[in-house]
Amino acid sequence: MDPVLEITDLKVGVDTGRQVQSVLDGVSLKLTPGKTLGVVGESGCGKSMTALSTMGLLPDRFAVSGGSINLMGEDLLAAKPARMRELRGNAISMIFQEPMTALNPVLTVERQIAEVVELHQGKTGAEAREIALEMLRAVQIPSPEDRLAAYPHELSGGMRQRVMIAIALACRPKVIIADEPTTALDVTVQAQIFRLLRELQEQTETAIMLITHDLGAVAEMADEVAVLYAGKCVESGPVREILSNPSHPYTRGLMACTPRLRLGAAAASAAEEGLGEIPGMVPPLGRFPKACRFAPRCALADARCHAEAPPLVPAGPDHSALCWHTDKMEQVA
Amino acid sequence: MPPLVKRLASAIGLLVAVLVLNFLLIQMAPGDPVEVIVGEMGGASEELIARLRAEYGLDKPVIVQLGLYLSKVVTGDFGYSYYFNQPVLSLILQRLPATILLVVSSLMIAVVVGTLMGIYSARKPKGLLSHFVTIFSLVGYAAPVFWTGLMLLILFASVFPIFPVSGMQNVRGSETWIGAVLDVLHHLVLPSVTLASIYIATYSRLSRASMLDVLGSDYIRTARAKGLNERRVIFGHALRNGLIPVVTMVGLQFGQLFAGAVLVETVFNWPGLGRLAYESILRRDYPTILAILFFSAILVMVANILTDLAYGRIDPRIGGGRRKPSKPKGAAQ
Amino acid sequence: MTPLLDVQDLKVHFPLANGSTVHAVDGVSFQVNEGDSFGIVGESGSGKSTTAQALMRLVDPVAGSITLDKHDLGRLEGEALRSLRHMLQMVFQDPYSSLNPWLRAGQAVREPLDLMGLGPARGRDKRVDEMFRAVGLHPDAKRLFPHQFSGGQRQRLCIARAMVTEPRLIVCDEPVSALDVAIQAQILNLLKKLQAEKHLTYVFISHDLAVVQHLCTHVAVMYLGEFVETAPTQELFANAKHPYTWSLMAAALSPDDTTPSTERFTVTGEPPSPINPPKGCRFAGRCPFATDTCRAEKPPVKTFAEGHKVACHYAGELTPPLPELAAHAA
Amino acid sequence: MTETTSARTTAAPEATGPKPAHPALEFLRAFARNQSAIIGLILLAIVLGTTFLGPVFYDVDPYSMVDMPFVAPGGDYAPLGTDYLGRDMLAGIIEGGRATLAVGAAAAVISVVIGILIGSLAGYFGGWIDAALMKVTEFFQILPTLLLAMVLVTIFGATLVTITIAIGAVSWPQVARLARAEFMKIRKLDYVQAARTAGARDAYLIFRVILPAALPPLVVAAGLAVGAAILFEAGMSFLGLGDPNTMSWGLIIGQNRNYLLDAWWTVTLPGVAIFITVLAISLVGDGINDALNPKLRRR
Repeated sequence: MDPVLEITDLKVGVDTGRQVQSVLDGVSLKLTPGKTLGVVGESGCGKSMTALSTMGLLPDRFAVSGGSINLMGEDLLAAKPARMRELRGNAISMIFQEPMTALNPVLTVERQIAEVVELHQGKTGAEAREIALEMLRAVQIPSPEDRLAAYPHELSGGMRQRVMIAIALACRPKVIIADEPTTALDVTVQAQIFRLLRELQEQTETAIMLITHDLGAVAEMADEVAVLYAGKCVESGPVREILSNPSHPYTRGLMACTPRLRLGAAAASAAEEGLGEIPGMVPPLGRFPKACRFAPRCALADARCHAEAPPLVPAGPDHSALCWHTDKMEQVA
Repeated sequence: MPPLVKRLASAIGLLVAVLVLNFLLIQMAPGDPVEVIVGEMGGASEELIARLRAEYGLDKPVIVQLGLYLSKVVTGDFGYSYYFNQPVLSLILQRLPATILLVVSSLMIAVVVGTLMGIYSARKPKGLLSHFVTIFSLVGYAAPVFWTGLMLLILFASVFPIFPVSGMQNVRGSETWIGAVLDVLHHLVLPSVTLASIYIATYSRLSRASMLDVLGSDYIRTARAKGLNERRVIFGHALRNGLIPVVTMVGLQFGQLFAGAVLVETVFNWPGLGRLAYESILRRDYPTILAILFFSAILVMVANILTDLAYGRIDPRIGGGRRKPSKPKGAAQ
Repeated sequence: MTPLLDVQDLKVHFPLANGSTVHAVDGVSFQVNEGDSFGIVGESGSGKSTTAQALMRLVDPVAGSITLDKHDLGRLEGEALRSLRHMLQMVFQDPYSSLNPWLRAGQAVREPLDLMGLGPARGRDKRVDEMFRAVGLHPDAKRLFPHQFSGGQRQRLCIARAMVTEPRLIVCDEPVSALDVAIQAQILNLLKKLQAEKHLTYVFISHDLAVVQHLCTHVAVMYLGEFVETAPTQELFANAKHPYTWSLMAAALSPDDTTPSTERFTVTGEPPSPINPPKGCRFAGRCPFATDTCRAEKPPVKTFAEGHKVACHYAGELTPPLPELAAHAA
Repeated sequence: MTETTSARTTAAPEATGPKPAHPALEFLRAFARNQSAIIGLILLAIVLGTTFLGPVFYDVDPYSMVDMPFVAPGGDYAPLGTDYLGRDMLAGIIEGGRATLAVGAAAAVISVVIGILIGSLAGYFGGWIDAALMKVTEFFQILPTLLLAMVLVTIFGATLVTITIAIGAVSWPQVARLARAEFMKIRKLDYVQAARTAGARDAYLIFRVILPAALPPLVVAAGLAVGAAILFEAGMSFLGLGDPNTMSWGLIIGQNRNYLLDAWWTVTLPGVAIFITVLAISLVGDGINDALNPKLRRR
């Protein structure tokens, strides 16, 4: 299956007035139809910038400085603004994190869904209204007829996120980028949204880029994983492979930091189980270490790690990591 | 709709409070009507003064006088103006239309021109017009309104005599009804532009800041992610949200407009309540002054209620939103 | 032994402009012993934060009692309440709004001592240095301003401020929810270390079951203003008996989870608004096991082994829909 | 977990500690970089200089005749020409500035003090106090300010003091609304709740915690209030309701109003003085405002 979206060696910089600091430093990702790629990492490591560059919505003073973003054979970085507008919401659409503020408070749900089909598929009033209703049913919103005329402030967080998904899916896009879609939702609602996304993906063969900081969400939704740290992709591969045998100290550290539920018989041993830590914090923009960017926080770091940037080393089937010591993983907690 | 009834009740309450304030101000004013009459008659006997005082109820306790005053006001009797020797109410009703015409026309100019300038400069913050708007809004705001009026008067009286600089109609008057209207409008140009000049500045700054704020919000990013071009984003999504603070400002600032009207009417001797207030102040004609205060409070009250209704139309979160009464299950948390 | 904190039938209601009232906390009772950490877990709208605010008397309860070490905090007012403030302190959720931007870090940590006049003035700076070291910050950082610290470091400052008056109880309202997972782990470990070293007692509010299991000795699951299940931590996670607790457990995502969500136990809908809570069991609307009795009558609180309380008509009679729990129950 | 980018952080303080960056210093640095604010400051300095140091350099009695009336600027006796009584315009403008600025500043102080007092109490305590105080604010806001001030002045006499109090008494609602909004917003912030749980009394919270945080926007409002009060005083004096025997810019314009067609400078020049003063004040006010919330500044 050749990929529907291929990002190769993407570089993004921000002009802080004094000089241009690199935000993304050569990130490469692949999205295949009907599959979900989990892009995971802490805040400030460039996850959202990858998404916004793909959509061509980088905030002012941020700019792409290299690499290519190929959507079904077309390089989006070279596309003219008018062409990009044709693709946005049509071939590639996006879901955002804050359902409370992502919908226009003064327009009805119907208007906000119908708008995108009117724009891209030339549908008129009645047809667009029909599609909006159909989409509300597809995202399993209770009593969809009532919701068409509703305003966002009358809906709960979960329902608003479903409307966002309805908007994103209305034109049958090839790719959906979901930027932390459930972070602001309660855990029971989060499970419902992930289940909905999985079901919709099976029906529509849409490729999903799921951006999250939560490894649990990756285990739940993703088929492939890319771990970002300080603007670089430090590890990527199939989800089972990465979660069972993480081959980069940062990924291992994240796994150790995430508290897990121990149910039933396992509950007894939960008390003694300590929580792993990654000392220090993500380096601020402009102060990325020169060689391996994780070296200052890494237990395995030696002279070479601080001097020379690590190569991309294979660590399993279709699984690679950016580290000099992928073989010494057991020594990390 | 209970909120409207509540709004009216509080409005009436405020107006009664204005009447009580008026009554107190009359009590505090040096001298009372009887003295004014006696003064006009060049002295009167003790016995006559006592009778006059009784006739005006000045010998009764204050509360009774207040009751008397309120009852008279309710029947439309605001007292008698000695200088203009006619009942105050008819005097007010003669001059009211001129002031309403002036205030409403300048408000419209200020809001429309100001908002358009604000929106346009918000779209291109770095553009030439944006700087022009900032400079113009500072200038408009800093110049005293009567001085702007005088400067326009000099300009259009001697240099370009294309607009009348005084009064509301030509001395000759005109035969046809249309001619009369055009004549008034011709006279209206300078006064309303002068009064509008300060508020164009206020509304352009306000709408510029509000649009910049709205353009930075999440739902605008969603609109762009849908593939809408900049024009649709501005007029389809941003404008309506950006206008909300402008409508609120109209309600709050209507009172100030009257203050400006007093000055502008005096400069262009526009026969409105403002000019009447100036003349009656010079002649210490208290009943007229206080009646003007009362009527302008009524106009401001009407303006506030109208802006509240407009506010409800624009922002569904306030105006009860939906047309259909059905409340959705599991409403917003 | 008598508990350090004893809360009986606590109720907090907020009147709304349109005349209806929000039943944020509707009759909650629990005890916390010295040295324990009592976790309260629930979704938004459950009233867990309001409970914390009521304990700290930042909101006034309409009913019930809050007894801390024989003082009835619920009733006290003015100076009497203020003089007890040193006994309980609070750590807030958002590190970016819980430090006064105009106070240097040292001044912020020292402020409670000055406000309550605790200890001689000279000794206070020494105490502040001790607090800085206890939370892993260098005392030299005392002169810096809040905007010069990261989220994790600010949360350490808040913990230092909460401990400076040697309180008997520290209420933590979702202290790690606004932090990244790596920083969250540092703060959780810090809280655990401090509890052991300084015999602290916590009331810990969170929406994350795994965090509560890791840090707390006892857990209460809260739904729409009421406790639906309370138990010592190990007992709760080994033998959970309330359907809502099951739904939280099933919905929790963990990295080494293999069962895809489509087969897992999930509940539909979202918590109804606390403005007019339904009569009978408040979870009935979403509970797959609900019957007419559930919708009609308020469920009784049944007590099981080790003080494990469950507010459900069918508590103990239902087989848990989670494989690990079902296996353990058999 | 919301994505909290902490780009501003320094390296861990454990390392060689960085210097403390006092928020006030950050503010001054931001203010200094804003040219329009600096221009405003310079203009303000010029205005204050001419009005208060003027008589030292240009010692002419503004009340006595120096030449024929209506002599155009550039004459040998009066560089800026003479008014309808043949008095020196330049001396008049210098003298008038003092009264205008004094009344403007004093009236602004009154309106800001009343406004902050009412706004802070309403915003902090809420409940019925808030409802009552807001009713009073709303009452004042529906009355046209100039009309009410005119009535007060006619009743209590047109002296500098009564005018100042009248202007102050009618223009506080705007500041009250702003103070109330700020207090309501800040009162809910965690660090105020934290101070309360750390044993702070209401007075400490109001004056030592909330007021300093609310100060920045209030300082901007105070600046604008001075500008508004100057325009207000000018309007009153123009209408002849000011203090008849103290010269102020508005009074000069009012007195010469009827001769504006043949002596334009008698009306234009004092107006320019008012314009420059108010412009300078609002430029400085904008500068303070932009320096306070950086997101606006970067736009």
